[in-house]
Amino acid sequence: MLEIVIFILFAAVAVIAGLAILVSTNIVRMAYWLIAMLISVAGLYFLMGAYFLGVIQILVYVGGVAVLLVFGVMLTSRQMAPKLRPGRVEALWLTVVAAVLLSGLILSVVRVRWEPGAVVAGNSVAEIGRSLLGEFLGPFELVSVLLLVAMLGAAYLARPKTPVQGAQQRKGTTAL
Amino acid sequence: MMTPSEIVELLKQHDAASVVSAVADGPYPHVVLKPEKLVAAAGFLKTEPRLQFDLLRCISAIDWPARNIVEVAYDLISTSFGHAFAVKVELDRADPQVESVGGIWPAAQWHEREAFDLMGVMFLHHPDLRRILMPEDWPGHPLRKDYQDVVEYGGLKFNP
Amino acid sequence: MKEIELQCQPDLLYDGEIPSDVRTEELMLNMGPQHPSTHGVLRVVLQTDGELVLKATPYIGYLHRCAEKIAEKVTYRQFTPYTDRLDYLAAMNNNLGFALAVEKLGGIEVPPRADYLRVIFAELNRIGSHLMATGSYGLDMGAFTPLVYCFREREWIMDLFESASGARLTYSYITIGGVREDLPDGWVQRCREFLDYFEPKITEYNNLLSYNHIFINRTGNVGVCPADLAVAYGGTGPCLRGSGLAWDLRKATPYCRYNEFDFDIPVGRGQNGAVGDCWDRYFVRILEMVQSVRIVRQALDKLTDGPVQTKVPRIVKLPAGEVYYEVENPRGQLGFHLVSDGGTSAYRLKIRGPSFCNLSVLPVLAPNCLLADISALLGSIDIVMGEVDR
Amino acid sequence: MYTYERPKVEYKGLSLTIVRLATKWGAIGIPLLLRFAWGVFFAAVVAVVAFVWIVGRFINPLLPWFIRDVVVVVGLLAFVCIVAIIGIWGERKVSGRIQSRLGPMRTGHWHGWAQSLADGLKFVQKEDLIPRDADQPLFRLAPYVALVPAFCAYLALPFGVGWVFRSADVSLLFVLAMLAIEVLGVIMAGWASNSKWSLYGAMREGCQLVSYEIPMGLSLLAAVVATGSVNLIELGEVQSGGWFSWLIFQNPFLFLAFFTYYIASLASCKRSPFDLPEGESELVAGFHTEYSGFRFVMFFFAEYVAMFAVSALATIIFLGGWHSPIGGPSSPLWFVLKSTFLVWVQMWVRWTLPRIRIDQVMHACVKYLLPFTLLLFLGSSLWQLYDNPAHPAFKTFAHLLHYGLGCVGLLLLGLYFTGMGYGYYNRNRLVGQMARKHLPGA
Repeated sequence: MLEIVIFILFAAVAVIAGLAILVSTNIVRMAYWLIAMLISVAGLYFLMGAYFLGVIQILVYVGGVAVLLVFGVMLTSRQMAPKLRPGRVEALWLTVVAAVLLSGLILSVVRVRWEPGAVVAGNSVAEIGRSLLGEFLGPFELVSVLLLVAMLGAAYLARPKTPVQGAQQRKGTTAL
Repeated sequence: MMTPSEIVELLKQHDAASVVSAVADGPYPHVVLKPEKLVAAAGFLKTEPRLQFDLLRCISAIDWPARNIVEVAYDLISTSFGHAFAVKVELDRADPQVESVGGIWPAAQWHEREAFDLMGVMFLHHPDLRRILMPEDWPGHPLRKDYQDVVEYGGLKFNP
Repeated sequence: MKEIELQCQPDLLYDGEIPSDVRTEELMLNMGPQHPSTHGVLRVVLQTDGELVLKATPYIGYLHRCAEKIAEKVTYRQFTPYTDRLDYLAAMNNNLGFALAVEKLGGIEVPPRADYLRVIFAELNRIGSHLMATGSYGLDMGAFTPLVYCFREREWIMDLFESASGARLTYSYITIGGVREDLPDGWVQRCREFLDYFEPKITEYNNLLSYNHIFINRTGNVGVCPADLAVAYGGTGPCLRGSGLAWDLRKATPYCRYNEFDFDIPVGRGQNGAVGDCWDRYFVRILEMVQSVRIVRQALDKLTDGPVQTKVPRIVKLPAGEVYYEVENPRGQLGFHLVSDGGTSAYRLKIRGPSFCNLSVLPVLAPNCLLADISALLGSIDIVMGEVDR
Repeated sequence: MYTYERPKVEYKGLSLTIVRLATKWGAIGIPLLLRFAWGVFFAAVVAVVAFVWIVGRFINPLLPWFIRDVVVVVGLLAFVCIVAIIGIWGERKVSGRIQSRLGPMRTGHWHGWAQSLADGLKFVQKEDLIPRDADQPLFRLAPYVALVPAFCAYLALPFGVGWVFRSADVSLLFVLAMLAIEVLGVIMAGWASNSKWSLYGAMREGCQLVSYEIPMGLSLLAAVVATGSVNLIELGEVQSGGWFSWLIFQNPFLFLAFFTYYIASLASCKRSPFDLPEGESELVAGFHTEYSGFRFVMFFFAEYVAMFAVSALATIIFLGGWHSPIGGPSSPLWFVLKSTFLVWVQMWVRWTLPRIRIDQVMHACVKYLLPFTLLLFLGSSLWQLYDNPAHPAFKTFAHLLHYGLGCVGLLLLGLYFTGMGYGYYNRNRLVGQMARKHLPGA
């Protein structure tokens, strides 16, 4: 009984926060709604007994990714907010894309046969560790390579390309 | 180390026409220069190897309504020799104008702003001649002898 | 003219290249007039790019109390208390400067005991002022404890001053013609006790703050002010000596029998970076305290019996004429340009505040510093707004 | 005459309600409370201790989980408040003694013990100011976002075996995750204040926390590798039996990992020398510049609660947790003592060192701390690989080193206590002439 109440609580928060991301026009508020959603989803994980997943969700997404996101967004001008309303053409395109994605999601949910899985009791961390370094070693390494590539790409993009004007000026030679 | 009379001699050798009068003894040895010759003389005072007045200590503006002039005094000292000297110019009280020496001694910039602020001396070719101590929109120049006390400023009324 | 390369933050200066498609907006930051590290009501408008300061424009005048105008209204003796309020951390030195200017113009001779007393009090106040500068510089750098230690020692100096002059901050002790009163009983002994106690404390400050690794990293190579830049902008006192130029009015044009004393002029030597960085300016103050202790010891030894004042009328009348007199204040050269028309009050008194000139170099030094370096710079210049705005 | 007309403002809000109630009742209650301050304090302490002890010992097996949970959470809340209150008072006393002052001496008569309580009461009475141009909802929310996760960390923090709200397999990660959320509150406060100083504080906080989380986690992982568990209770339990079995002396990598963790934890708590987000000489007050009254207190609370939390984590993982250093019976008291010691060291550091500049903070992390902790992690893993019966020579070497490290630790502690004794013995000489006259017992 209690579990259902808590589930509804978390789920409601997640859904409301998700909708709020869409409705909100203030970009920083959006980021904070996203964080609220991530935390409530983590709560759902906890409810399901997937402690490790829940904790990692908070640690990585909330503590890391979301902080960076807020950090980046925070530095934008406060007058950005009205510009975030999409134009008509954009809205049309976005609707189409969203519809395709949603139908794909619904299809996959409907077509998969959901069976009550075996609940992993005991030390879930050890289990996850074993399967990551055993059964799923290949994909795991692939993901890490992907991350490495992404990091290198980011470094490449942030690499200085052209000399900036006024760099010499900035260095500040002062004639007396 | 040079005595004031030697400095006056050097200045006269450099450009005798620029010197209006000179006081080489007493507590305040100085020369009075023609305003239009000030910058040239200042450059000489700074660069002449025997003088090297590299430290501009102070610029004071003095209002003399009786003589109808505003004096601007430049107090100099040399960190190489330790001798001190002063240069003065006398400006028309109604429209005091003199060339800025900020190009020779950057220290002059703030002193000149202060002299402009409090005494109303215009320094030509000063890079940034704004009021420095008083607010931007303050009426008048407070250290003039005929300055009238401000009665109201920015909605505030002052008691006499 | 020589070109001076400013070298703030060499590792942060972007040498040449940043991506052309990355555009950042510059932020105008209003530092002060109410800010913990502007040492008073200084307002600096900073143009920043992230943490990097591109331009700093000081705005002063928030503490303008019309001292020069007041000087034209009051008699010479009445103006002495106003000099206390110029550089309120070194009131003795201000009294001294004004008294000397008036005495020079009026041709007033001072008895020897008064001269030695003036030296003692001026140097003690220099120690007090430098203690304040050292402590608050630690505070600017985020170390709170040195401030309290410095105040602990300054308290003793204040007690000494209080017993001699009756005041703890605005003394008006050094007046025209000598000093106001003779010393109370046992003062010399207590002063010696203080010197014996104080001298080893300087080593403690060095161990706690000066040689602290973080402190050196924060201040070394920051705000480098070469000697010719300092001279050009009228920098004097520790700001000039920190740049490596041994220029001290007490040696160059001795007043008050300073030529009888044996002391050195400490200069910045660039031990932790370039010559003339914040650390050098800071450390010169520490070294000057040592020299001041030396001077006070010698002056205490030479202190002779005799009068402490010459007979000067209550309302001083000076002959018509003018004089420009400078003394070495803790912050630099304090100058009084005194013009008299023969009356009982000054016809015009222009005060050259050392902080005023030292501060004018800030817009040159600030570009390419970090935001945190601005407080390092301001603290190392050690301004007192009472003197900047007058 | 110029007259200033004060704009008419309707004051409202929870704080004001509290103030109204407090002023109504406080007129009677506070004098009473102050008169019996001693008694009230001891009664509170005794009550809390007895309460927690009874709950831990007897109620636990008897009552349903739900009631037990409520009781324990209330107990934890009380503990956290006491930690914060004593922490704030302690900080002032410690700073006072370090600076040859006395710190608060009046309030509550005995060494100013009630100073934080009085301050808290004052803060509650302050007007709850919100800048007109601030982002109101976020501005109001931010202090809670800072304080609540810091408290949540205690839910998984064991004070001993059985002395924990929830013993999860992933409790270490849970505590870290909760400490990581705290930064969101700070950033939120900085942005919502709509002040440039606050924004700078928030930016610095964001940079610093995200960077230092990595060396902090890596140092802890080095210990996790050595024990093979992320459960804090298991991590604590492997260290029973005297201080030689503490993880810090297990191998040289863990010995160093303790210090890297401690440095990183200073950064993550915004403690000096990493107190840039609120560095008052640069950023006025940083992210909480615009905060006043009770909301400010919540930030203050969050800081001290987090301080104790990171110290507690260091205690459990490196310093033997609730186990006695001399092999006696283990008890939560040991845990609290050791954590308090680490908190004290944080204060000591704060009142000694200047503040680092932001670029130096980032350099220290990315260029030194991060590679170093990676090496420690690697070294600890390799050590674990070879420290088994298959490599008898290494095992002997490891044992020798293990005891050697223990001796080093003992030496450090001995040096510390010697220094303390020296300082106490020479206290008159060290505090200086002026302060000496005013010290108690002078």
